[in-house]
Amino acid sequence: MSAAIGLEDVFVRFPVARDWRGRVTVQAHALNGVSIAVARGRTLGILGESGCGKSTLAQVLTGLLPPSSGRVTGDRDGRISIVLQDPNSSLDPRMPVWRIVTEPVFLHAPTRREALRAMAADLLECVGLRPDHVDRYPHEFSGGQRQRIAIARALSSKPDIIILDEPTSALDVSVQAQILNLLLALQAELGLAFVLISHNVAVIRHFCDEVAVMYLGQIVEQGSVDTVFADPAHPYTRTLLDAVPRIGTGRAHHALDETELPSNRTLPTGCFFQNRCPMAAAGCERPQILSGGAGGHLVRCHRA
Amino acid sequence: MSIVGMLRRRLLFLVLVVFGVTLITFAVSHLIPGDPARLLAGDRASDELVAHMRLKLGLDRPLYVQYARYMAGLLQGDLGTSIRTGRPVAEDIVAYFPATLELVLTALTMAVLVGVPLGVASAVWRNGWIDQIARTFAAIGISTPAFWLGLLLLVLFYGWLGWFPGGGRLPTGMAPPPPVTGMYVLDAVLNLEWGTARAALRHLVLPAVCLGFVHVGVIARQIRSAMLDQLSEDYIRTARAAGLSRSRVILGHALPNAAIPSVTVLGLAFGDLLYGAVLTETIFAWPGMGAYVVNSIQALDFPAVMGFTVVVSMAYVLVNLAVDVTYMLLDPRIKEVG
Amino acid sequence: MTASPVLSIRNLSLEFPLWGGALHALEDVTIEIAAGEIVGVVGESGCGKSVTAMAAMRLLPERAYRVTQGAIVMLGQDMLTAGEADLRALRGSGVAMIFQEPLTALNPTRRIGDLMVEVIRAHQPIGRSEAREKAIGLLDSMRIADAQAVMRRYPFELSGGMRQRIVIALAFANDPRLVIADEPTTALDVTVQRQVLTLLQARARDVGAAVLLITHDLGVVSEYADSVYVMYAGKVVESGPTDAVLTTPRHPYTRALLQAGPEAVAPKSPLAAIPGGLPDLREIIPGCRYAGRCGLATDICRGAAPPQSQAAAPGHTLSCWHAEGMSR
Amino acid sequence: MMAALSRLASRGIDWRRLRHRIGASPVTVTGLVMLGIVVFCVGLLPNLLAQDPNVINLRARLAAPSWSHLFGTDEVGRDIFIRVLHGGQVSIGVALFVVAVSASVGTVIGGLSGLLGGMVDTAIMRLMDVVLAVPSLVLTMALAAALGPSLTNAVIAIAVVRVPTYVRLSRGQTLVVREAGYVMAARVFGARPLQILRLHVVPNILSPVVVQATLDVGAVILMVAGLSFIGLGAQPPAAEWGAMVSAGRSFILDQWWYSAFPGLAILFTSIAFNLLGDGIRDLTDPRQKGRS
Repeated sequence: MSAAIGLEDVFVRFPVARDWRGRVTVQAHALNGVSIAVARGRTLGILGESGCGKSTLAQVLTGLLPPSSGRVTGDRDGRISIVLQDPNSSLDPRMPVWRIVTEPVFLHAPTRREALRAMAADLLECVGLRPDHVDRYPHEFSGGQRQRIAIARALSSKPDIIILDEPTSALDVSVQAQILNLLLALQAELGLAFVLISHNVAVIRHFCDEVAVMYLGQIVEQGSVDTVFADPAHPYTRTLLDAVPRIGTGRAHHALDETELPSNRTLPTGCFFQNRCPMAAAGCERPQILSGGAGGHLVRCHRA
Repeated sequence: MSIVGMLRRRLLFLVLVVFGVTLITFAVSHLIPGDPARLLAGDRASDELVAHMRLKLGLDRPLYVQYARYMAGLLQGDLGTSIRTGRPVAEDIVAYFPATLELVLTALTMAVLVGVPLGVASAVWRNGWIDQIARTFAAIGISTPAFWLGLLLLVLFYGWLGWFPGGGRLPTGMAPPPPVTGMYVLDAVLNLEWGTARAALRHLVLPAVCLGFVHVGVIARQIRSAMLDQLSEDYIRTARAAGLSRSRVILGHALPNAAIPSVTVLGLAFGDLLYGAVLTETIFAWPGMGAYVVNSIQALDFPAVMGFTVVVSMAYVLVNLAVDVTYMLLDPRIKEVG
Repeated sequence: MTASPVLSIRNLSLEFPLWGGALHALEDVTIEIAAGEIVGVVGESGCGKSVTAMAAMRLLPERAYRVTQGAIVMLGQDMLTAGEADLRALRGSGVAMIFQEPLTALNPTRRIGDLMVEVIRAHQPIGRSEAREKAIGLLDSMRIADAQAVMRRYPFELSGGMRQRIVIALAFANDPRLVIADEPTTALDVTVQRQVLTLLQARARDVGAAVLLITHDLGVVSEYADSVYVMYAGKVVESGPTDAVLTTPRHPYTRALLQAGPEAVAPKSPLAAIPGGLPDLREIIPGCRYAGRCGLATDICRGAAPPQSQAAAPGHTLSCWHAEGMSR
Repeated sequence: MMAALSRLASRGIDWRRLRHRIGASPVTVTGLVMLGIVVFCVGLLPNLLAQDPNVINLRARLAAPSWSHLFGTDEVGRDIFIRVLHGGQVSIGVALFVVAVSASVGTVIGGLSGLLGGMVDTAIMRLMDVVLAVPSLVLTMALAAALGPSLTNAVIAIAVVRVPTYVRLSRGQTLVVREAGYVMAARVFGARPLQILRLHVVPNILSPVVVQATLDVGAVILMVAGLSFIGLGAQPPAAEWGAMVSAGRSFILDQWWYSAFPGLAILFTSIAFNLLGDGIRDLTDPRQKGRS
């Protein structure tokens, strides 16, 4: 299994404020040394909360954003595709479905209208929509159907890898189930690699082979879904998994966690999580490295 | 960005604007059909006299030298000499400016006092009868040619009814009040010359109404749109759910927030107001900068037109700078972001 | 339940007139909340849970909707006939509301302290400094460190979680007996969600206020609500004590909803998606509104609406023709 | 439910519904009717009547409005009604031309500027700021004065001055569209900036531009008339509304109709465009949605 795409020690910084001469005075540190590799036919989950850098990661993977330092490996030409979070904004309201779905094709090669419409009809069928809906416009579809259209568009360029950026977080749980089923079926049929970016623990656990947990632009824990979720080693992963409300566990009596996410303008020295960490102790003031245990289970914590 | 940072940036920009405006106008002036030297010397002047004039004005030099001279003068506040009046343009402008300011300020005040309540009512009772009336009124205001309205006002209130004088700032023969601000009504009041104040006010009414009327519509429209934006915001719902009264929510929460973007529009309207002043002054024989520039244009008095353009552009940039500073002071969110 | 309820919605049907028809948003909705109780209303988008809350507060745009039957009584006040003055007195003091978006729910140009003082003084005849003291006390109760400094802040200077805590503090400013929270944590991260809901729950228990917690998240309901109403397409399909409804669901929709989540099956195996989508609420639906997606649906389901509130167990009711025939 | 409502309301063009909504907006209807009258009077009537606007009739000088001369006559006996009809072709034609040119140039520049960002954007916007920093009519006056007074020069000057408005408008809209998911997706799929501009940006920013352009027609009619009034636009004896008001100025106290009727024509036409623009804005306004 060769890597379809990978990142090597990628950093991304944005200018946030400039002085009157245009010199950057404040920077946002969106990614702080991220390395990942996605193998063909496999699914990598990126799990994290807002501000962890997962959207920036998607932009780097798709080539929309060059890394400030570090390297993107793998052949990206025309073989990477994307499905975005918000099905309302990801489809151009003024285009008929057949143009939306075939956009990745006609952008590069002028193709006859009939050929494009036929292709669109096939793709719609492929994602479980009626092929005779090619002339409709996005507003005529429900949220779940629009997300199917977005998936059809992602497939049209015959990609090896699809970045799924929170593909179901705008959907109801019953519709989310439809979309996840569709994606799994497509992967089995076409041998696609996926990178699923999500804040939803349950979705990642269900959908992915491997997971990378991100916090403040760093991967704090990485490994196969089974090991990471069965035996979370990083205190942040534990906090996150513990915070997910569960059905049938009875009334909650939680101790209050009053901490706040640090700003990414000036990064903390030492471990990024130490100010919120229940296990913080001596040694946490030093920067932590992502180091390995058995079976490729990596953790960025000296106390793990 | 801090306020100081913005000020620095904008003052740099002011220099750029003056440079750009003078450059454009100067370059274009080369195409001017008339010969300023001949105009100044008069129709029957000898060729020698014209040549002498040309030498004196520096018109024989290459254009870039003329431009450099002009800019050097500008730095010292010298805008050249008017061909028509024979006096320094800067002096002329200083002399005519207060009259225009008096007119513009009065008109703007009237427009705000009528336009803001109209816009608020229009937004609050959206699509109701008051909204329809207010919008129609705004459309009429925006569509009225100021010069034509001025003529109608003259016919009606001067020609037929005789309620107001037909032009000028004071009756012929009446001495202006001792200058403090240069605005007659204010100066007369400051000097307790009530008769003069009354007369000056009577002269001010028609031009100010003419100029202000057009801007009632502009302001009402802006306030309506900004109010609609604010009224659809979530925080309005929070305020209502917290049991604050309707009037409190509208006037205490929505209106101040709607005023913030409206301030910017007011700054931009300053330019239109000046243009309106040019036409209004022409009609009411109001001795301000507008009348001055129209006369200068007709006399092909290029230094005067140029001086007027430069001064007005600078004033415009400064007014908008002041507006932006106000904006930053009013809206706490601006300080944070770049 | 013996004490008179703080909120009683009875057989409420509500529609939004549209051009050439109407959107039948709510039909025969009955929800009752006793003093001090935390009640969850759960359902997917389009089920009418937010409309119910907005209607109860009379916050829907007045001319945009029509109540065709039913009654809403809140703290003894008939909400459908209440005048502006009655509403103002009730809102904020008797009943408070928390909305989904903490980013936009606070006036961006008003300092936190000024807004809190304004809201407190709108309902209590006290002076400015006394109101400030009270506001600081409220912020303290929301475990906001350095309340004095936060009073001088603007909303944009605070994080989403912090803002939502302030919104909650504001909701409790005038000792309400009922707090309606409409998806209060949907816009927040799970770790922050826990902070916010824990604070809301603790504060409501402390002062004996009832909470109407509207959410799409069954997990949230399970952890924080005493009883729950499950809504689908404008109707309440099942209700009862939270544990009973979520561990022994009786309505096919509740069951399907519980099974659709990724937690319900082994990783990578197909999820039990509910086929199809919401019915078009602009049309008159003679039968059960869930019939089109229900695996158990028969002719009677499509022909007539099932009776409301059939008892399945004490306090556990549902609306389904097949209540008897369903296996546990 | 709110989401469902807004989905219902955000359907595309439903003509019956649109007609209903236009009908519910008296302002729009009024604007449309008024524009219809203008089009009939200025577009058709002059051809139907077939009278020369410049025919001099010294026996009927400065005649008051009557059935033979609806709007009266001027100082050389020309029929003011006929001249107003013909003048409209000049005024409205010029305004439409100016708006069409400045709107299309401005939209393309603004769209590209917003899409490309970076140095290109900065340079374009600074240039526009300089043009905007000069009050539009002052610049027009200066240009017209420098180029010499003529209608053509006034038209050029006004067109130049109107461009930055559209650049700003379309750039602002482009910055919004640029963040939309469909543009992001198109970039991932390898679309070039010009393709994005053509496929996604222009179609999606068109409606605010159309609204602005409609409102602008009224404003430009006023600008042209104003310039003609102070002698910088159309030159006598051309039948142009502003020039006619100006010519009537010396007779205003006794022969009020001379100035009044051309001015009324300006007012009427400008109101028509303003009401229509206002109406279109409200119909395409997202805030209106869900309230039908």
